[in-house]
Amino acid sequence: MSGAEAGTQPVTVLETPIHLDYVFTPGIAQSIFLRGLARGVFLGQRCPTCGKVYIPSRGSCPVDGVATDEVVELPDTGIVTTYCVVNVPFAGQAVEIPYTCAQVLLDGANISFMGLIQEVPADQVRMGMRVEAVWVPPDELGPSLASVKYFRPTGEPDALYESYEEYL
Amino acid sequence: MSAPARRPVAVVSFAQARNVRREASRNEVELLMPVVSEVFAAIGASKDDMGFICSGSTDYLVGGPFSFVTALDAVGVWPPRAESHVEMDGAFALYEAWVLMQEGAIDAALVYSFGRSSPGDVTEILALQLDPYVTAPLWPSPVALAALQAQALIDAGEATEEELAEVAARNRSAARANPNAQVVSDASPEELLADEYVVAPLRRHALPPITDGAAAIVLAAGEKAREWRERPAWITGIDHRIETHALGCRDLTRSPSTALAAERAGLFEGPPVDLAEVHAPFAHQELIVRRALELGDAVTVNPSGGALAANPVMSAGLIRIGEAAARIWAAESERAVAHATSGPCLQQNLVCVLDASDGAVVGGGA
Amino acid sequence: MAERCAVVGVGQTLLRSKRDDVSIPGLVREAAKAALADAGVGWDDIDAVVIGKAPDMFEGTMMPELSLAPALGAVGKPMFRVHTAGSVGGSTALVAAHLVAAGIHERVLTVAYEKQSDSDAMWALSVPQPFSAPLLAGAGGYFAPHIRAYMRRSGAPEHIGRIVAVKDRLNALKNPYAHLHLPDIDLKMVEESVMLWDPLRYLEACPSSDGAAAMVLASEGALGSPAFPPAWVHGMAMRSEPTMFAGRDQVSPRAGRECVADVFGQAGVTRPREQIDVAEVYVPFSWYEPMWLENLGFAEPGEGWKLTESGATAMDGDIPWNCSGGVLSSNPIGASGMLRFLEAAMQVRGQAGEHQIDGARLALGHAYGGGSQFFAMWVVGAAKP
Amino acid sequence: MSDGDVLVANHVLDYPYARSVGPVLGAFFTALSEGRIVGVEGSDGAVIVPPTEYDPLTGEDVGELRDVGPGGVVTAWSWQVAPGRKHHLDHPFAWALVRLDGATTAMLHVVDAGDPGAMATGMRVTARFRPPAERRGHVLDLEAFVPEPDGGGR
Repeated sequence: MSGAEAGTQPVTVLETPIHLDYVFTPGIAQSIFLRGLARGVFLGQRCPTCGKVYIPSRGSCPVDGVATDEVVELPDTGIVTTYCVVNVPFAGQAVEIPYTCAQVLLDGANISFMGLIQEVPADQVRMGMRVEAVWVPPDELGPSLASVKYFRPTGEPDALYESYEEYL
Repeated sequence: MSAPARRPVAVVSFAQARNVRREASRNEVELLMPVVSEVFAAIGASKDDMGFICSGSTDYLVGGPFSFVTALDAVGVWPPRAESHVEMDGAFALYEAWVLMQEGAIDAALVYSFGRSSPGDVTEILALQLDPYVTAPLWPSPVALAALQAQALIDAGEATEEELAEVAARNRSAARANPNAQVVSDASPEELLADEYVVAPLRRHALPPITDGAAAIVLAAGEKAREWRERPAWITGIDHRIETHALGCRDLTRSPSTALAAERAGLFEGPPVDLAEVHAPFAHQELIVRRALELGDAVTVNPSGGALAANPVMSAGLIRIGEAAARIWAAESERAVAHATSGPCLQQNLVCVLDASDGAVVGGGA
Repeated sequence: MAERCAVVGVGQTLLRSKRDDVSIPGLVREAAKAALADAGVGWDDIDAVVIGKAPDMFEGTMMPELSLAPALGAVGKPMFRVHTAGSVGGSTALVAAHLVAAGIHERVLTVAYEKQSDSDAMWALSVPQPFSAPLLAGAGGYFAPHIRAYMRRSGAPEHIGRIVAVKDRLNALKNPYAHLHLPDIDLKMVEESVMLWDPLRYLEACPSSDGAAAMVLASEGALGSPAFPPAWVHGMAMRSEPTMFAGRDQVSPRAGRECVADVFGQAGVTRPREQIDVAEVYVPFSWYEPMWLENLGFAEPGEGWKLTESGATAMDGDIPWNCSGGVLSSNPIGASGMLRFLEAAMQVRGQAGEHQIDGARLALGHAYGGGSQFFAMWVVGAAKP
Repeated sequence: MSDGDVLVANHVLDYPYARSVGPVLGAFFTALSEGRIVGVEGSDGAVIVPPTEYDPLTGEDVGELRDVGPGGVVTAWSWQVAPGRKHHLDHPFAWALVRLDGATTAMLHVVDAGDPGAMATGMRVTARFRPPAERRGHVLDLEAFVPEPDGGGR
């Protein structure tokens, strides 16, 4: 029978690093959206069946299962549908806490995406608040949502709850 | 043994993406969407007819979690559907759908699978299937392990390198007739033997290609099947079995799990099959599976070219079932067997018996 | 055509933040062997094994059913692997139950697990991919806005979440397997815990746990001699809807409403609050209790929080929810759904010990996953259906 | 949009998994760190190497640990013509199933044989451990098997 020799520490943990390399493509539809961001514009795509505008589109209308072929340029403005205030630090965080993350529904879009809200204290962000995108300087634009520095209030009156309730 | 009678369920539609070495532009949703669209269009069905949806895929091919979640957008599951996913080849997703259909409440189901092997190094990725403590840290590729198996077969006097070349030559020549095949060749076995070894005794030709692909099947029960397909491919039996994971505890020259699954699927009862689509990514594995399925010389094996002509990981097994069913629809086969495998050296195997007649449906179970 | 199916054995591991005393095979065997012992059967008596877990990247093991097959006595048997995001523990149990209900097998072992401490769950859930949006909010930041939307929609006061956080942790004190045991928990402690994603505080969120759950499911002819009476499956259903689409109701998803309508329909439940004796519902953040109370039809829209506030969902209420302590007290992601199904079965078998609801006859087990788009549920009962 | 407009980027999946190993694998790795190999008795008395907490065929619990090796017999092998970037040897080597002396089952590892002509099924090999200072309780503490002198290689 074997036993640990004097002085040997019993092994309880095994380290097995895994490193895998990939060549990643976001696909055709998302490339359209990302290339738009690199030009400082929001490009959505319309479903030919239901007419809804998706931004970003992953290539299909999730409801109808058909390609969203028609590209639609959307404005920089929209509303906060809902939000949370981030108070927790975590790896990869780009902004000093506390800050506000909101679901932003661009005017003309039928789906919201998450955006940072700045130039307003966290406790003054509201559901229905009108916001506009602030882009990074032109030389920093790239194919990523990081091209949108943040959204800020436009000062317009809030949207009525009924106008965005279906997007919650 | 006699298994209880089963509800007749048939493969009525099948579509696959053209198998390619590298699908560089489209993401998984974009790859899958036309396949799903085609599998419905071929029979005039729609997603609204489907009582259940089941898919098979693995996150490690794309290198991110939850790849099946976004892939579902290729179908459009609205209104909500009964839907599930297996981290297995699509052939196993088909099995789950078949099981649910046995209970009688579901008359039609969509099954699909997808996977791009090109974004990463699939030989490194598949090493992560091995036990993570003592085997995966050695990073043996599936080729290295298959080569051990091939050498064991050669040592046992049950195969020669020439026979492996013959298998490869026949599959890739047959693939000429398959518009979706990736690797076709008219090279003779003698010419193939000039290939270099990748991991000896396996030469280049005995290996599967690296393939990006996707596939979809529609299953239908009873009258629904006859409505959609004049000559449905009835699943008269389907079963799958697994072996131990430790290679050193297995006889690598045999596939007892294939043989047992075949028995439970009723393959050895009734008339012999005339056609087989076997999922043998490496040439010598076709010899092992043929023996386990007791396929005689009269059986046409892999008219599609099999996994040696195109091996989209996670779809190659489901495609075998689709290819076999298509032969029955076309009256090129009366009774066929399809086989899917998973894991190193044929660790896990599924056998599906398809018949032009919905007679005695047997198989499955203990 | 469907055969009757019953739970005849249950097993779970100690649920802890790090189960550094066991390997992954050791972890799944701890649960599986307990389930076999409870059912009074051995490995040879099992016809097939169905296993589930969340993303393979948690443990860096691809398709681990292959390497775990021998550890679960599956050699020579069918071995099946399910992955449906957070609902996986529930949908895994459902696949196993369907194998019995369809008459394919007599006795099936089903297992779900997660060994999150082998890596970092937050990393594995959101592996950064090229071109993806910057990580703005972190994991809870996905759910917190939906909670805010619920509060707006229902007019619920902000202390409701704290009530759930305290109730489930008090229940966990009666469950020796539960991960979090916080004997001093009270509303003040929750209120004073760190605000993570406003409106969500630290003690209103689930922990990250290691653990496994297992059940033996049997047909009517193969019940054997289990230690406790069988829990009969009266209904089972799963539903999915797209993750993101225009006009999606993320507070009360239609897939959840239709799933519960299906499962209650099968079980003959028309008045859930009266007919269901106890429910184990996937509540990873406190506010999901009132949200799911409405989604599952235990309360009218906008009224769920009133049920929570009234104490109806406490162990001494008329519809106790999560007597085990629930996901708020233990969250091995891949196993969390199966634990809900398993705890529901334990209640109707009368084996829940200190957190037993006396005389429980009919129970709901519920799991959901991803962004509230995947649902799996079952209803189990002490009486044969 | 033409396919040429589709974005592409490198993506790395990287994590240093730290796995708790439990009692049986723990004993195996501890032994390797001491330059020894242990197996475990299976449910029918067979000695299983590498040891598992369960019988690899029946799933039953296992018995006592047993010392095995360091010599053994190659039961199957293949030849890695060109090492991959993940492999720990930088020159061609054999993959082999090695049934260690005293063991019933064979374990997968590599044989540092130099040349495929030195390999044969049935040949005897012996374990080559890393120097004690380089061992870390890992399967690669056993760096490779090497042919025994006159061990039956071709």
